[in-house]
Amino acid sequence: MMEFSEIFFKYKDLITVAVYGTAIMLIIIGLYGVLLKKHLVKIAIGLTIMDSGINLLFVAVGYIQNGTAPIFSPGHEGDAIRMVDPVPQALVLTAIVIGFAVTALALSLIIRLYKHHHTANIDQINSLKW
Amino acid sequence: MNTLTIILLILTIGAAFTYFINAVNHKLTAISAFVTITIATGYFFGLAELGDQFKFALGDFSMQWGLNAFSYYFIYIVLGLSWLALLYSIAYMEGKARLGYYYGAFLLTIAGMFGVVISQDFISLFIFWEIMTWASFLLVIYNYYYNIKTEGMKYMIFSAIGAYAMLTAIVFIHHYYGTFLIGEALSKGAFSFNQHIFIPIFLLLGFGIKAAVMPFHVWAPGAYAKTPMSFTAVFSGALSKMGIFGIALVFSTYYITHNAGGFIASQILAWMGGITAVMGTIYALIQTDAKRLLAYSSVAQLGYIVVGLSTGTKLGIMAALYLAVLHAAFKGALFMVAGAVEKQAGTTDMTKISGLIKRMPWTFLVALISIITLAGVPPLGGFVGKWLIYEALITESNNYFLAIVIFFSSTAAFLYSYRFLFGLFLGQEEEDTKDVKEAPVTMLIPMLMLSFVSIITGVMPGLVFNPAAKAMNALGFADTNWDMTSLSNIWGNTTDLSLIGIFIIIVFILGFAVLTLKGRKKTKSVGTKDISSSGELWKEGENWTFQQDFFKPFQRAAAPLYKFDMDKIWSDMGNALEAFFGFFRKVYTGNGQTYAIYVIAFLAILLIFKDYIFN
Amino acid sequence: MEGIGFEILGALLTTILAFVVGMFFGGLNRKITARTQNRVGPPVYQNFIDLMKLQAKRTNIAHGFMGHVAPIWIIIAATTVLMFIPILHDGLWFRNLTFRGDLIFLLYMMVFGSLGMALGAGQSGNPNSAIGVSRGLSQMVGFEIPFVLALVSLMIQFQTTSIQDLMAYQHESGQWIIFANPFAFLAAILSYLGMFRYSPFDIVGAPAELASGPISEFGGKYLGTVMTGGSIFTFVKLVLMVDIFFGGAGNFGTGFWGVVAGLVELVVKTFIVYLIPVFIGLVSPRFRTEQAIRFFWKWPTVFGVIAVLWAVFL
Amino acid sequence: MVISPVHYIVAPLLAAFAIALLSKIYKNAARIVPGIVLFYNIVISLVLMPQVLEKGMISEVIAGWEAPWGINLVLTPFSGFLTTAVSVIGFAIWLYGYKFKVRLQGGEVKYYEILQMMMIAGSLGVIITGDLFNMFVFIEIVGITAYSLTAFYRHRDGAEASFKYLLIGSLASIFLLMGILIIYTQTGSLNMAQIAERMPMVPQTMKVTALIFFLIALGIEAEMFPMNGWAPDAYSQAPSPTSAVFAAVVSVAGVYALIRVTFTVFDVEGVHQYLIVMGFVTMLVAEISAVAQVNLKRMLAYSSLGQMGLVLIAFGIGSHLAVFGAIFLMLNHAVIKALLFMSGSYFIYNSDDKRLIGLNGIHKRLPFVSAIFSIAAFAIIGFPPFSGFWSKFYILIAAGDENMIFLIIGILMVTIIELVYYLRTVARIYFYKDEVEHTEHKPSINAIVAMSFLTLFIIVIGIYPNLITGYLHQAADSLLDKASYIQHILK
Repeated sequence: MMEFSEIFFKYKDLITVAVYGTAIMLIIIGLYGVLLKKHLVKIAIGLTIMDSGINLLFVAVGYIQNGTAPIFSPGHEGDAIRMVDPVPQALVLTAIVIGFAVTALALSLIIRLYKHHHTANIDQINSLKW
Repeated sequence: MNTLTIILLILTIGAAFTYFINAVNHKLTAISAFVTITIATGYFFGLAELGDQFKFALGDFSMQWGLNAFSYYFIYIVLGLSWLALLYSIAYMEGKARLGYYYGAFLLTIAGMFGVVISQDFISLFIFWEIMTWASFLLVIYNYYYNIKTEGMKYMIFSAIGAYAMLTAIVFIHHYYGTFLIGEALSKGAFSFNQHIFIPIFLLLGFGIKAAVMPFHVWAPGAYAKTPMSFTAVFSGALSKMGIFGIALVFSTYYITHNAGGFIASQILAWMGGITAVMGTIYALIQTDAKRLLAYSSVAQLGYIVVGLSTGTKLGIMAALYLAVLHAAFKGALFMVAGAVEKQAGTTDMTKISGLIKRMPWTFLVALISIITLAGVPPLGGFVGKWLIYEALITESNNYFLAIVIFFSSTAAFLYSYRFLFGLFLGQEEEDTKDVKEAPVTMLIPMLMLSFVSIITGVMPGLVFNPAAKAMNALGFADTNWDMTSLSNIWGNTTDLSLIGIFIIIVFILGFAVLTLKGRKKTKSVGTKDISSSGELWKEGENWTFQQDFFKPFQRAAAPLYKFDMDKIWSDMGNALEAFFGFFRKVYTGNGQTYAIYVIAFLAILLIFKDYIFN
Repeated sequence: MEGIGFEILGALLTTILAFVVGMFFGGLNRKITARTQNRVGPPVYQNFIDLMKLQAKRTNIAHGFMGHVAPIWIIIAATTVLMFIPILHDGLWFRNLTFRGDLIFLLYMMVFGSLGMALGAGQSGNPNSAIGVSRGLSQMVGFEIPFVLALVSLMIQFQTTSIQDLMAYQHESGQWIIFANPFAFLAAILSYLGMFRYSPFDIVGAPAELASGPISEFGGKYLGTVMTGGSIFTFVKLVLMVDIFFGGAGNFGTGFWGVVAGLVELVVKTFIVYLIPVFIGLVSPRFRTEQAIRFFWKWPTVFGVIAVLWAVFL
Repeated sequence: MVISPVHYIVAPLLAAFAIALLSKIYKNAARIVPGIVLFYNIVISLVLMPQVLEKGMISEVIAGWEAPWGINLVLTPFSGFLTTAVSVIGFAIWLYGYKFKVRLQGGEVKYYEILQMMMIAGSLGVIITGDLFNMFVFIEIVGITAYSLTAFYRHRDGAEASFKYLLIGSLASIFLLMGILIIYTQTGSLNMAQIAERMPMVPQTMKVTALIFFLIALGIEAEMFPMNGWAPDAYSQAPSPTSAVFAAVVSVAGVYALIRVTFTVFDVEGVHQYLIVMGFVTMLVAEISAVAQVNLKRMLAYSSLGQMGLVLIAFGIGSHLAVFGAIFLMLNHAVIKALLFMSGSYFIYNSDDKRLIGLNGIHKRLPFVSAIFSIAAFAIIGFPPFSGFWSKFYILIAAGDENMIFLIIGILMVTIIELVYYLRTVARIYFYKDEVEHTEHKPSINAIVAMSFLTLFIIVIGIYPNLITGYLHQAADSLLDKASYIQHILK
């Protein structure tokens, strides 16, 4: 029965790769959804996926091997060197909030568009052009 | 406070005041405009003297206005003609709509022209140039209020092209010579064709468009013909001379240092002027509307002036300056005649009216004198200009064939000259023009004054030569003494005008006396219906005046010349451009996803080629 | 022999001479025409008789001011040009105002008359007159071009714009300019055909179709004056031709008999030149206007251009 | 109480919430509060600008954390100039729209005002912040409010335009985050000054990649081709005062962000050529598309894209005179385009449809507004004696000093295209016959005051530019003087 940290040390490179890879994959999937899907909701979903990909990337960058939470607690002053960088996490929180707001707005717009045009296919919603 | 600034203030404030007074009372509008120009003119000729200067700084640039002999010469044209034209407008514009608009724009145009002439740095030159342009644009669209699309657009776009060519040149003068002052740039040789040739080229483009030189003349006929005649007198008489002013300025370097590049450029411009003259003439003589006829003829006359300037010889420049004044005189008078006919008879379409000579004798007299001057027939002033041009081309700068081209154009000018007189004043007197009255006296006075200029210059051209010679000094020519009454070329052949004039007058008086006194009672004056009609009997309502296709034979003979229609070429070009734009803007497909794809594609391109782009 | 009185006397004599000679040439023209058509024809002084008849007419018709002025206008033009053309090459007799005007002035002065004629004809309101004027002006644009080319070539060749200098050159060198620059002569003489308005270039008068065109409304003293002016003008044109190309007249000194001999020489030369348009007129039908213009713009112009090049390069 | 730059942002944000509460008590609060707040912003400028111009710049640290650790707001002459302009024009727009929103369909005034205030607050924040991520946040605030305002009118195609805007905008935010991430990994800081200080150590490829992400993201905000497909739709669908705010405030903020990042944060040379080329392409395509427009507001939108392109060109040239001209042009464009949208919306309001045909002969009904519109049109083309001429003239001189003749010719040719369509519009207003009868809506007095104020500005500056050239010179200097920016913030 090994401790979590030991497992982690065993596979840390693998995990790092996995995390970064996942983030990149998420962004690419999101892009695919935004660029090639015709349904408005799918496009919105693509956007959110891209968002979460970016956020994941942020966290992954901020993380340092075998780090602890960036909290100064009595008795663990020595951990200061092992603290993960708090800034990206703060940023990510903000970004998540913004992303949420944008998504909500997008969905409401989609509803109105659907009422207005009776379709959710972006190719048919181009009454404003040239 | 400086004289020039005061005059500019008078004109601009007067324009604003006139515009707003119109709301109060239509009668006052004309009065206030006329008073304004009178004050300005009087103030100028009373108080301004050569060498006045006014310097100030605007933005980061130092500006400078001033008065030298050269600009003084052109101010004669601008203020003098404008004064007469405004006096004429009082009666001509009576009862028309939008008087404030008209007079305000008129005064603003005058202010612009005045500013162009007095400005000694390029920035104020450009600013006044633009003010002049769009103020005159307002007047071009005044009459044909609801179809600006055609003429107004053409005028504005060509003017803009010219102005921006000028601006480019100005910017590069600042780049290469580090100054905006015209005098300084001149002394540094900014206009020399051997270094940075595109500077003078662009300047010439800018000024040449205003002077309606081929192939940029297409705006002119329409603009001249559609403007109220009272302004067209100034438009073709004074405003187009601003282009001449500029061309002379640009060439002034070449005049002093006859360098090779300048020679080529001047030759090209001279030939363009010659072609302009021919084109204007042959299109003038097929017109049936007197106004359009005069408009084309103006284009042709400006062609002569450009030719004279481009020769760059003593007689040539003198010819150009002389014709500048004379063209202002006779063409102003002719446009005023057309305006008078339009006001009294309702139209200037020569196929509709004829035989006005008995109704409007004074107008006819003015028309006759001005036409003789235009045709360049002795003993009136026009001949002097023609003589100068030919002597310049033949004896001084060996442009023999250009001389022939000019001669062709001025011989063909007889055709439309006669067409104008015949179409409006001669021929059958019709019923519908029976009750046409002579033009009001306030319209006759300016016309007669202008035709007096044509007469007096015929016998004493020195009146114009002397200020023109001063102007040439300002351009850098050594002072050349000009005889008051006789012309002489460099081969020493002279022509004594006073003698000719006196002789002709004597013979005329004698012959007229003889012919009239001898059997006055034996002469029976009859109407124009009473003619030998080879057996045909004249019936009520028939018009026997020969008006349609007056010069058809000439047209057939000169058919190849008429094939070349610059106007169509330009309009085709414009339409093609517009079609291209309409096609190109489809890049904005209304599809949001496409825009997203643009973004990503652009990102990808940048990322791939980043080493090439950002290094 | 100096003084203003002398000048005026010379002027009057010149005018009378021109008038008489012109009228006689007109009569000779009619005579020759008749003879070639196997008619007896009128006497050579017929024109004088016509003139007297016209002047003696009891009533004259005028259609207005311009119609009234036009005849004088023509006389002015004719006499003015005459005054500026040297009759004899030496400066004293009949020199009138010749030292005061040059060729370009003459060119423009020569169209002065036709302008007045056109105005007079125009006011009459007769369609024929208007058509005639339109044709005449168009034809003028035709023949002026080669004529000017010829004159310009001479100006270039002899570096002068004055007729007197040209005559002096011929007198001194003894070589007529017709030999010095033959192409100029060709261009000039061909354009003269148009200037004389005999067929094939009689499209202005065009008796059969236009009722003699511009002058169709002139009668009585007006027509007489027009005829007078016309005959003076004929002489003027001929003298100009002779002066420029045939060495002028008056090569027998300045004595009285020398002058008389000079005048005789002048008349002979002018008559010879006059015969050219006359004979060409006899044998040719009438052109249409555009044909005429085209004609002048073809060969005569080519000759003129050659003449100019000749003058420039030789 | 001591006035500090932070009030620029705080005041409108507070106002946004205050409106929500106060309008429960007093109906008209929603109308009055924004005016007060914007006026307060003007006061702030009046108090702060002298200090800024005297000291060079003033920076404000938030919550006591000194830079580079804390977020700091920087007020340089450049940004101060822009904040002042934004406040003044915002106030004018508020004054103009005071009565306008009475007849807002499908939305209460208070929502409109809240969004408007937040949008202005965000723009001001973008301009004065000294921290990259903070800039991102403000840009997002502007974005979200702008999306909602674009879709404000239910009965138009607002939703469609808004969705396009949102789509592109969120792509922009993602790339912006990407860029920030790269920069952060390389320099370990988010403070612009510190990043600029450490930038030389960053490896070239990373630097350029980050720069590219920034260029794309901020280029979308600055309406650069080909990322500006959303702009015409948004401009033409938003309520007219909002269109004015877009043109006068939002686009200015976007350009400011782009310029601040490229000039101060990064030190890549090639970006200048990039700006010139893309700016010219933007200008060309925009004006070409504007020629054939049948919809007034859409035409104006394309026109402002063109102006933005010219601004970018001028910044790309990068000499002192060019930057001077660019800032001058930003100011002119803000004023003139706001004016055009203001008067244009009255045309639309009077002519039953947004299309240009509705403008035929409208001057008979709206003489004053027509005159204003014509003056503004002439000014934006660059006719003397209006202020538009000077900015263009300075830019051209700067280009000439860099010996870019083809750029100058290109700019002037595009100007001729611009001239054509503006002239056509003015011609419609004055010289065409209108067939149909319309209901008359005379402009209200407050709108007249606002418009004539801005018109007066145009004319006065046009006749006597010396009034502002001094400030502009300082602004240009402060933008180009990177070193003093860094050392002033990092002490």
